[in-house]
Amino acid sequence: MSITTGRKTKRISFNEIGTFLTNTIDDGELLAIGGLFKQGRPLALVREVIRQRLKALKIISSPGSGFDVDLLIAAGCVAETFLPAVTLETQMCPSFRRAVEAGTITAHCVDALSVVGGFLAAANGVPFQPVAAWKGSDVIKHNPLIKEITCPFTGEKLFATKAIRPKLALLHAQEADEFGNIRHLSTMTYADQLIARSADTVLVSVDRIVPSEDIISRPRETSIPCIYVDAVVEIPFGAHPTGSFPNYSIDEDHIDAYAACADAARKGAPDGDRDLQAYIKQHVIAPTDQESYLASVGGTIRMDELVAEAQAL
Amino acid sequence: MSITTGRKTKRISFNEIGTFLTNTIDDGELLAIGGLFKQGRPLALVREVIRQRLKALKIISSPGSGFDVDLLIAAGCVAETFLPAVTLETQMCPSFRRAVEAGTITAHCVDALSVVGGFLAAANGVPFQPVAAWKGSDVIKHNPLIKEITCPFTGEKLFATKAIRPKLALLHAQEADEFGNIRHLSTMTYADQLIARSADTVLVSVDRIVPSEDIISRPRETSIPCIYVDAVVEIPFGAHPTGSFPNYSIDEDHIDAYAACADAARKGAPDGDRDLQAYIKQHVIAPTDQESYLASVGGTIRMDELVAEAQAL
Amino acid sequence: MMTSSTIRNSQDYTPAEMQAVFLSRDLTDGELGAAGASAAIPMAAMLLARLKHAPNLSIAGEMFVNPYPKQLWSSMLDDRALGACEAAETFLELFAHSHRGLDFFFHNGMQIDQYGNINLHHIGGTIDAPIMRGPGAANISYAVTSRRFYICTSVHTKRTFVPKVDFITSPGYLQGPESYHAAGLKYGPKYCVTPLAIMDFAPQTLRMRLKSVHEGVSVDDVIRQTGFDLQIPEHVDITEPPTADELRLLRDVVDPKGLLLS
Amino acid sequence: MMTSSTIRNSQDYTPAEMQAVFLSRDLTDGELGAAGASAAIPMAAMLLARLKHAPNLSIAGEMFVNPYPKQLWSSMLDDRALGACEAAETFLELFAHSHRGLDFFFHNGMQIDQYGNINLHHIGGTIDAPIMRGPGAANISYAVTSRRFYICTSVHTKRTFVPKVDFITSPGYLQGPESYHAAGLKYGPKYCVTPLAIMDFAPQTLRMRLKSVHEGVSVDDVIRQTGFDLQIPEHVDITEPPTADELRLLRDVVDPKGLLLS
Repeated sequence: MSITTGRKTKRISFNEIGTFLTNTIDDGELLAIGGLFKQGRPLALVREVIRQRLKALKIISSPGSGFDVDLLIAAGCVAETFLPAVTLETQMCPSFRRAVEAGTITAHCVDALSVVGGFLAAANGVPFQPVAAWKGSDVIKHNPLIKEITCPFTGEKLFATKAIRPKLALLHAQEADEFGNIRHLSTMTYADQLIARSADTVLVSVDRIVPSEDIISRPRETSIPCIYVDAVVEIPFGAHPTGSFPNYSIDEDHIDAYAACADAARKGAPDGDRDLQAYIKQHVIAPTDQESYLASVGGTIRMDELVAEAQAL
Repeated sequence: MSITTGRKTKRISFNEIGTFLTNTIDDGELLAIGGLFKQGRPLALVREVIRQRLKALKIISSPGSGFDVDLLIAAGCVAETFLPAVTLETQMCPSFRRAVEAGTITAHCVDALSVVGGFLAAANGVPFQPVAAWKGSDVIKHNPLIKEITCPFTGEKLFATKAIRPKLALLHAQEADEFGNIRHLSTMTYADQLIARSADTVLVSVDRIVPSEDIISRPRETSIPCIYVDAVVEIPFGAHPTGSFPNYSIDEDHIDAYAACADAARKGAPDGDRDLQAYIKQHVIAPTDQESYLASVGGTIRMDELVAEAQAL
Repeated sequence: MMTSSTIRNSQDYTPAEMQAVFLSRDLTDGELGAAGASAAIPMAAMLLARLKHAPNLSIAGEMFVNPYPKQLWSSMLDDRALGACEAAETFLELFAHSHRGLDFFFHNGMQIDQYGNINLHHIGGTIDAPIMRGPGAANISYAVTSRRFYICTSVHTKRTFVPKVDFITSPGYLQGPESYHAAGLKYGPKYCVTPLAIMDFAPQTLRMRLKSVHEGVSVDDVIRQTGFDLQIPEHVDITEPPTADELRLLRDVVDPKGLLLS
Repeated sequence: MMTSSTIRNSQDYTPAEMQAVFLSRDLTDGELGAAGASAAIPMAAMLLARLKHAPNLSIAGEMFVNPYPKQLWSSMLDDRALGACEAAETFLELFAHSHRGLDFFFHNGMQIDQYGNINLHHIGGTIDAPIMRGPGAANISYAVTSRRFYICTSVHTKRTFVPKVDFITSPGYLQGPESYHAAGLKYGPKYCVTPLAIMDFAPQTLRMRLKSVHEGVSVDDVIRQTGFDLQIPEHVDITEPPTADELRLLRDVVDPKGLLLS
């Protein structure tokens, strides 16, 4: 029984991303970003957020974030973060550090369970999630998302973490059909499903659109069903410079070059700010399609290397 | 990197099931049963529960249950049920109905969200799960698993449902490796993962043991990781007469024949009780291995039909 | 109970087909809905709506997303009945759907009362000492959180349609407007669809009201088979029979084995 | 900071290898543990233990179960570093693991104090107006719920080993027995493992105490690099160096690219 006749596509083109963003999130609202650390981050979508000059955003993510958040801060899009860890793993995030130290953004003190518990509560449609695993840390003294609560069965004191409902979630996955059924081929799906189920609107970039028949042939592999997805866009290497396994690996060289540039700016090096803004101009503002972006970061030769690295794992 | 050398197997033989059961659950304790309605129910394990003469059990399950619960009640193993729906779908469960009406078992008044929420809380390691979706039903007036609670953020009144930690969970899946990594091939995995994560001890029957390399080659398809599983046993047609898709379909004829027999007993038909006990003797007590059980229910000819029905879907 | 002899054109379509067709017309493109177990007529209605006028209707909330069954089965909540689908979910997602609600759901009951309350727990006695114990219900939440639900039953008799259910498994309009609002309920049953007729609920009283009778059924037939004082408006329509196109899609595509014919 | 010239037999093994080998010996067969991000040494320790004496050691709690990496990476929390594994989990399961606890976990910090408290948030100023803002920590719960944890750092200096951390990201023994018990804590750090030495915690005071120094390191070296009054027992062992078999497994199987050598 084939009943896709007449069904509306959720696929949008790269050129439509900007309008989709400005239609679904305003300055000052809560934006969620999928992926984890240096993989599965929707960088092509994040760059469009910068090009649309969205301002004063509140940013939340799966508990581990880094490059994209730092770039958004460097570009002046962020007012507040609700991010447990902000790191490039082998080094700190320069623009995050600089902005928090200068007091130009507010980095709320949260941890993994407050963020994941908040997504979980929102996804489940309840106002809070109980958490019993916090003791002794200063994080819980400053965490704005939590309150004490008493278990009505045991009488024990524990915490409630508040439901988190982002205005918009940006995610990246490897495959989807045009109706918005998402499939992660990466071993890790991070918090992407939870974020999709908790956000008001969900936009997903994928490496490849596949036929709906392919999705239906393996339904248990659909990681996010279409009912949680509002739009899907095919962007080859859309996660670059983060990785999209098993398709392409992490471009550590690009991330390191960015970090060196942003760290020089943080340290007040001569031309530091100019060089950082030149990075943003060259790799974010100027390339208004993915082809010109890829050309700006090493083109086919570099992408082939990242594909080969992923295949060798 | 292969590091399975020296690793202990979790595989047990059919003959070891009885000892495993008596070592892990006592009379009067809480037993959880996986699957849903007429599929994926661990019937071979349930029959061993009866053969071991376990008594006064409290039974919980995914929210939809039927044949196995009715059989356990007919065999006199059950004192209390925490089961939202007990039905054969096209007809009621005769022994359940009879026992509740006679007052010989207590059928607690619970629903899907109290059971799933209770498993979820236990799986998450918190003492309760908030539920906000109950209003107007008499079920919540009689549900022993719930209490009122106030949201510390919104002030709204809602419910807390208590963590449920079964002493033992019996599950059925299609494949596993000998280290207890479980793979459901059925589209539906029911509440099996939640039950596995909430129970003290977990025993899983599978249609087929596969090599560990096969599990490792597709890790996203492992439905229950080995860390939640204590023992695994290969039992061909171990879910019969319920289905184990896509391997074999539901034996509706067998279930109907049982139901007719149990319903005659319920109605007090002449020889009704004798016939029901004869069913139990013939299909549960007498067959002490799976081969003789299968011979008692139609043998290879009938199993081939059920395999063919599943393949035709 | 409905018998085939009361249908004028019994050769044309069955009461079950009429029920499925009526329900399908009331489902809107883009909505999200589900049916529970033992729900061949609701599943037929959803599948027919997708084929006919609602290609973007999503079926989800019972652990699978957008099934493509090859035929109808009397149970519609197992792999057999599912055929294929676009995504698998678990009870974890069902927990979430139950809170966030669907656009529509379907219910059935051992007893249905004049306010659309549904009983699947017991008849006579008490819940702890029942004369007759029913199966209970897996999920009582969709009646509360879904924007609307349909009562769909294949039995229309005085035993089923009672003035007041012995136990409210899933709430309809409780004991009318006051109790309904006091309980904090926001939604409720839209139509009650039986082999004889379609009922709705009077906006002021929230009591069940005859809307239309199926071809060959008289208003008196319905009154006779209903155990409470059914509201009868001045004008009662005949339920619009299935069109040739609806019957063709239903029989050729949705229900090729004729489950609703038998 | 440790330099290679302080190692007598630097040609034999590196401090990082010593740390991995020491940690591996303390992991018991059948235990369940995990390391976070940026955890090459802990991952090497777990993999070596599985090869050497703990084939039933399970690695889970960070969204994958039992990884089989082909080599070590400086990050150990992505597909690249994972290689293959037996099952994938998500943050949903991490939420559960964080409550139910592991047998062991590993922590690192910008500051580590004499009670084993760890700071990854800020140095100087306040959390709202820090002089230096650190990365924060993804998961602070394993320090509380895991039966024990190890502090494993590649930096042993007075800047890192401070009397009192400016901010407690993950609690060790807080300000000693009274505050530790008052906070309801039950577990804590077992060893602090650095390129210079192994420290444990004195049972009475819960203060950090030197246990052994690595080959070529003197007690005075350790004291000089530690910014608080490290407890020094009468007898300080030399850390048992890696055996030939341990080094062979580490280099041939666990770390064939020599990440711990550089």
